Amino acid sequence: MSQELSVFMQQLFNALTISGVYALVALGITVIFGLTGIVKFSIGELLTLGAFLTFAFWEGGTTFFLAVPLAAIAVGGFSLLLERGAFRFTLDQPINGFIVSLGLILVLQNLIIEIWGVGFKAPIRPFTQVWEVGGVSMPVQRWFVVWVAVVIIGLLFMVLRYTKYGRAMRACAEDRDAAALMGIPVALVIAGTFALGGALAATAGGLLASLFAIQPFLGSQYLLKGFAVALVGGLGNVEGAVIAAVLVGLTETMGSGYLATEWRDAYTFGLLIAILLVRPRGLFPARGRLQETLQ
Amino acid sequence: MVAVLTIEGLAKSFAGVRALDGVDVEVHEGEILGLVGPNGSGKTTLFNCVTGFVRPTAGTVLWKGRNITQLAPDQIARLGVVRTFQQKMVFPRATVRENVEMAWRGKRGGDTGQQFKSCDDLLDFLGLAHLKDRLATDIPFGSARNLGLGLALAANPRLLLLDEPAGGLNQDEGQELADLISKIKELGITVWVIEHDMPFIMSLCERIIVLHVGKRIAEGRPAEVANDPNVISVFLGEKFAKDSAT
Amino acid sequence: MIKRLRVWWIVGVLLTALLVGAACTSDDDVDDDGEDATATSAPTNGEAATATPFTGTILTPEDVLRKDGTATKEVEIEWGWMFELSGPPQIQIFATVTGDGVLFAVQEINDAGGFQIGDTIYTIKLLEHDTESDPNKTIGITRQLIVDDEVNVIWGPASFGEAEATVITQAEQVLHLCACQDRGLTSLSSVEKAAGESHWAFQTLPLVSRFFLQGALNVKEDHPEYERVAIICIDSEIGRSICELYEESYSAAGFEIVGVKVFPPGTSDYTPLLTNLKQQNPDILLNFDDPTAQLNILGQALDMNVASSYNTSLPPDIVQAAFGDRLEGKEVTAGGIPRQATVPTSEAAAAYFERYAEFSGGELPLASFVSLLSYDFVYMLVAAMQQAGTVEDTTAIADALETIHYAGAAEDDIYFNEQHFSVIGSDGCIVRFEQPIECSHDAPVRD
Amino acid sequence: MVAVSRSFAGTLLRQYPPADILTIRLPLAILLALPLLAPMLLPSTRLLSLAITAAIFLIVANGLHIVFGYTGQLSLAHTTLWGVGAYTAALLAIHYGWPTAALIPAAGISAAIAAVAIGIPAFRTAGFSFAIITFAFAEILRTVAINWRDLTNGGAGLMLRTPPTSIGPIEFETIRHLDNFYYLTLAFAYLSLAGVFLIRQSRLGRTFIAIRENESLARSLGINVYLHKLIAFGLSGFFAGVAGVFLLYNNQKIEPGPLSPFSAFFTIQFLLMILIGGRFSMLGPTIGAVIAVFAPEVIRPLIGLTPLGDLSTARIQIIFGSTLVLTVLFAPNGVAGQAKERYGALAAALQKFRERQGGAAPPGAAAGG
Repeated sequence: MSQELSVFMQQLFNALTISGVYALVALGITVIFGLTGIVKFSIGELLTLGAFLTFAFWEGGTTFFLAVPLAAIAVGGFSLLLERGAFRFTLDQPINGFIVSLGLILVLQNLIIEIWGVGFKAPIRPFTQVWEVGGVSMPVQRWFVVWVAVVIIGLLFMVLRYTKYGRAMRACAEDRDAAALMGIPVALVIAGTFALGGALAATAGGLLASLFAIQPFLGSQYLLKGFAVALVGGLGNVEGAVIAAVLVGLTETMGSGYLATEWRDAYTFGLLIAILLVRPRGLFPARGRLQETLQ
Repeated sequence: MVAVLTIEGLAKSFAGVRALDGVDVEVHEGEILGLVGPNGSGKTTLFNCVTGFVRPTAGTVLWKGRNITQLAPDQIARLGVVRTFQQKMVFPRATVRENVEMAWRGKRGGDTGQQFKSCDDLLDFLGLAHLKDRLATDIPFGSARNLGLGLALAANPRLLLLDEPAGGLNQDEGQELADLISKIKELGITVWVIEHDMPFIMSLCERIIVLHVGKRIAEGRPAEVANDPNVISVFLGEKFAKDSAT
Repeated sequence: MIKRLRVWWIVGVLLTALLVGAACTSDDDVDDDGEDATATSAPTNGEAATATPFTGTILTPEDVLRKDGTATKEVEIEWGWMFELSGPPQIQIFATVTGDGVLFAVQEINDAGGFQIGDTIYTIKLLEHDTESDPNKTIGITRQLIVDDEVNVIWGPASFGEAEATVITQAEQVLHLCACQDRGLTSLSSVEKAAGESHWAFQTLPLVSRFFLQGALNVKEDHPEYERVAIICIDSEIGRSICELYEESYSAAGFEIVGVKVFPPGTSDYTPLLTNLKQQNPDILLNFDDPTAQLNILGQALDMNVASSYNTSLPPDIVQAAFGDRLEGKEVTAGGIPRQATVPTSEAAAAYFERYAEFSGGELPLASFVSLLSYDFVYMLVAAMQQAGTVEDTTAIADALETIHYAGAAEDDIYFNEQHFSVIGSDGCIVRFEQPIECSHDAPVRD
Repeated sequence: MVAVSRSFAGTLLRQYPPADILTIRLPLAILLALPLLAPMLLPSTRLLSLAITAAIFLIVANGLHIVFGYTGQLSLAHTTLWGVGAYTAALLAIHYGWPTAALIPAAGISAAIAAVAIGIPAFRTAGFSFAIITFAFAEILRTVAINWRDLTNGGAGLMLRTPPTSIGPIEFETIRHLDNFYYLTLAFAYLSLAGVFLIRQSRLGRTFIAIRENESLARSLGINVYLHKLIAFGLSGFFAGVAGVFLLYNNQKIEPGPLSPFSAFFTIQFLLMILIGGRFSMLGPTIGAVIAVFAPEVIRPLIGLTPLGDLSTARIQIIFGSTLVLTVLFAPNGVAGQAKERYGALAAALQKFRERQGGAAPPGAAAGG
């Protein structure tokens, strides 16, 4: 391979890993939005919580491969509690749900600081090998993250498409009242979706804990990127979120790799503005009554 | 009779589904025109196209000879074509009087000849004067419906498009509304009304247009339309469909 | 002498500045410092020629605390103390420890019965304030300390609102000691420019540019085969300045700078930049950001095999724990000023850390070595007051403080240079695969 | 001042007709006049400094209120506009030596222009898309402030070399004689309050609220929604820009760091102020700004007395966040909304009592304006 090509492949690989993480966060945001119209900003903090729980389980002797699902389940359950305790009262006023999530950012972030302190935690590295192929360094850990993300996204598609829950969820997203008339337990579906969104974010967090050093303020950065991805893909659109995650990951990586790095955030947000101006509801707008009234 | 609003070959598709399919309508100055049709026949879409909320796929809308097809809703409204909505018809977190003030265009647009001297004048006309300091969310449904109508009137219309104004009203309230609409007509405002309630529209309108799956299937005086075999089959069909569904 | 890369670091306190974006400065300042360093630092070991070598006495803690029994009065004086006890963790950790150094020293002085000037024994009361890392609150606290409490000494803050506070203290001629940022990069210089002088401000943090050149020269000596240097810094005022200092210092030492990258704050994935830099085949990778970022940069650079030698300001034990066998065939220089708490390189420092651990309830707090950036200076200020014979005349005290030399825990001979920068040395350690951490101390490069 | 407070009372009277003049006008007038006595009442310079901060925040919050509270548009670029005002003032003061009296309108106008420039593309979208586009612009502006080093001096920011000491004939100083600076800031805080009040009373304000309440309906009634959103955004930018001058004077510097107007922290902080204060009330942002600045001062020592003892910032933040969540769930209209409801209930009870006494309705009861 020529050097240019191998560098390009390296950057492609770099973009892939980060896209996987963005996709998971964006999916968490998008499923909740698609169903309830609530933009749940506190999902960034659920990501941080997932990362720290993974770390805590791992420190307690659990293997990393078990720690991540455990953290995801725990955060999913926690997210369910939040929905029952707070968000369900805001379903008719999505902006209030958004504000509740802002308040929860403060609560969760500082709860994490109270429990784990303000310091950082070094990354957990179940795989330390690095594959070298044609001048491209590919840490196995990164491949692992990519594949886990791909598998989870695949599973999510299957669940949404082929299971009863998935169909119920899509029906609720399309028209909540009609779904209720058809006998779908709307409240249960919404609660379940909050759990799912939380679990997705926590998984992203757990995976991040294996790539990077984590600290209590980890969430905001990924929240913003995840949110940008969800918007570019079309809020509420699951397929769109995945495609947009790759797009944003590529923009960021190639922008940093080939252009002036300090303007990286300007590239991402410039892309976001450009896309939303041409297509105000994202590249792949979600259908459904809710989306039409909200956007 | 002068046609103030002329609709020619209006068509609109949503994701391949034809909601309107080449509709022609003339609205004459000073009349009360009815628009009826079963659910999903495209009535509200037609209103949306006329008032600029939805861009038609084909066709033109002429207001007093001027092509308004591509204009924005607010531009159309300022020309005197004002509509009401079936739902969310008022500004909820404002008092009744503030609602009217928000919509008030009396002091502008000289030649259109505002029929009401002031907001209070209009509230009296609507019979809402006693509620004027209440928040719009707090007033009874029937009053809110009247207020919705009042907002449109405050915007100084020449043509008023009413989208199912009698929906959800009981018979007495319906009668009051019909009286109010007649009074509006007497002010020199042309009215075009969508309605589901046949007795209501039969008694109110001079002329009726019937839509079915995006096409105009009948037009004429209420009595003529009521006896049109096409119309009967469409409405009976819908009735049967409804019965079997429940 | 231990073979190691001596790339000196202003650890935490400089790091804190990243988030603040530092204070007003112009590029000239940085250039000046760079040239300064080049001009005054001979490529010998540490000691550069000085215009006026110091020949007087170096005071000790005992000198400061000595009482002759003639005192007849006891007076408690009040000093202002404001640090970022809460707020962003990167600031809070270092600010708390810096503030701790002052608290600890004051407690020691009071426990020893205070200090004597003439016929009076003075004890010190610190008026403690949490600035909450909020510049607005820092301004309010500074105003209150000066106007309401009428203090003439203020310690802190470490970073947030430091420039704003300095403007006020200097206008009011209040002694202001802060372990702020590099003099060339901070408010102090901008205050000087604005108000003509900042006579009453003293910076307890030594000049970083001196270390850089010395470090670069040592690397060249230890590893003549290394030629190419890549640099990666955070996009903030401090970050950019550090990058420039690196460039100047390593160019001056005969290295070729093959790539410089600046990244936005909040980055975790550095692989795109590292990929780019790796194309240039660097031997050495220098970086600058907060500890979390350094851990990420180091880990990803090791994965990608960007260079043979890396530097970090992380404590060496953390580096060893975090990277272990990934260090095979590589070396990481880890360092900080003034003394590594994990491997103290002098008896005075070791004794200090023992006492300090006791003071903090048995265990050394995170980044405890940063407390040495304030601890010794409390004694020095007291010495200056004794020399000036006053606790009130701030100009006389400032004049005295300019001449004090002191043997403390951080260094055997600490003093403030003409620009009111503290002059102390630093520790550097080297972490290698399956070898014990080696640390040693370097005396400061003198003016 | 009197006229303003009287009109406030008038508005409240109109909304709650059975109100007694004495029970509403007097307390309101006292409340509004209270800040005038702050230099005498506040026990320390630190608290007076906080009062200055509160006054600056209040101007910013009132600006945000026009676009978020009145027009219902969730702008996440508002505090950035505050920063734009401060940068404009700093550049004009440092390079051209403009006096304060000229800086204030210049900063306001430049921030308003920036707002309109952002608004022209951003208002092509609505809802959360609008919010995130404004956020994206804010991030880009922050990146520019850090990286356009020739203009902005990069991350170090701009510093006033000689602190300002007068505006026209009024002299002020920010160190030893804070009173005058406080009154100057307070005057502009009152002006901003009068501004939001006058806007609310005008046709323009009613149009903004119509847009917030029901955008489609507003359009159907002939309101040019896009134009009015731009006007609201521009006005809010003007307020923020003016506040930028006071921020610059108080801090004597402006930089794009993490606790500067360019930070997401402040963006959220100001939204919270308005929400806690009451997003549907004219006094909401004022109440919110005062609470945001002074509540920690009250809460900390109070909690210090309880078994919880000395609270870490983390715990304070947890309490603050929980309060916000509970506010939204149980009092979505904020403090001002709650107060109005309570007062409305009280006034109604009073009215009933009077009617039973056989008295006629008190004056003002039928005073519709």
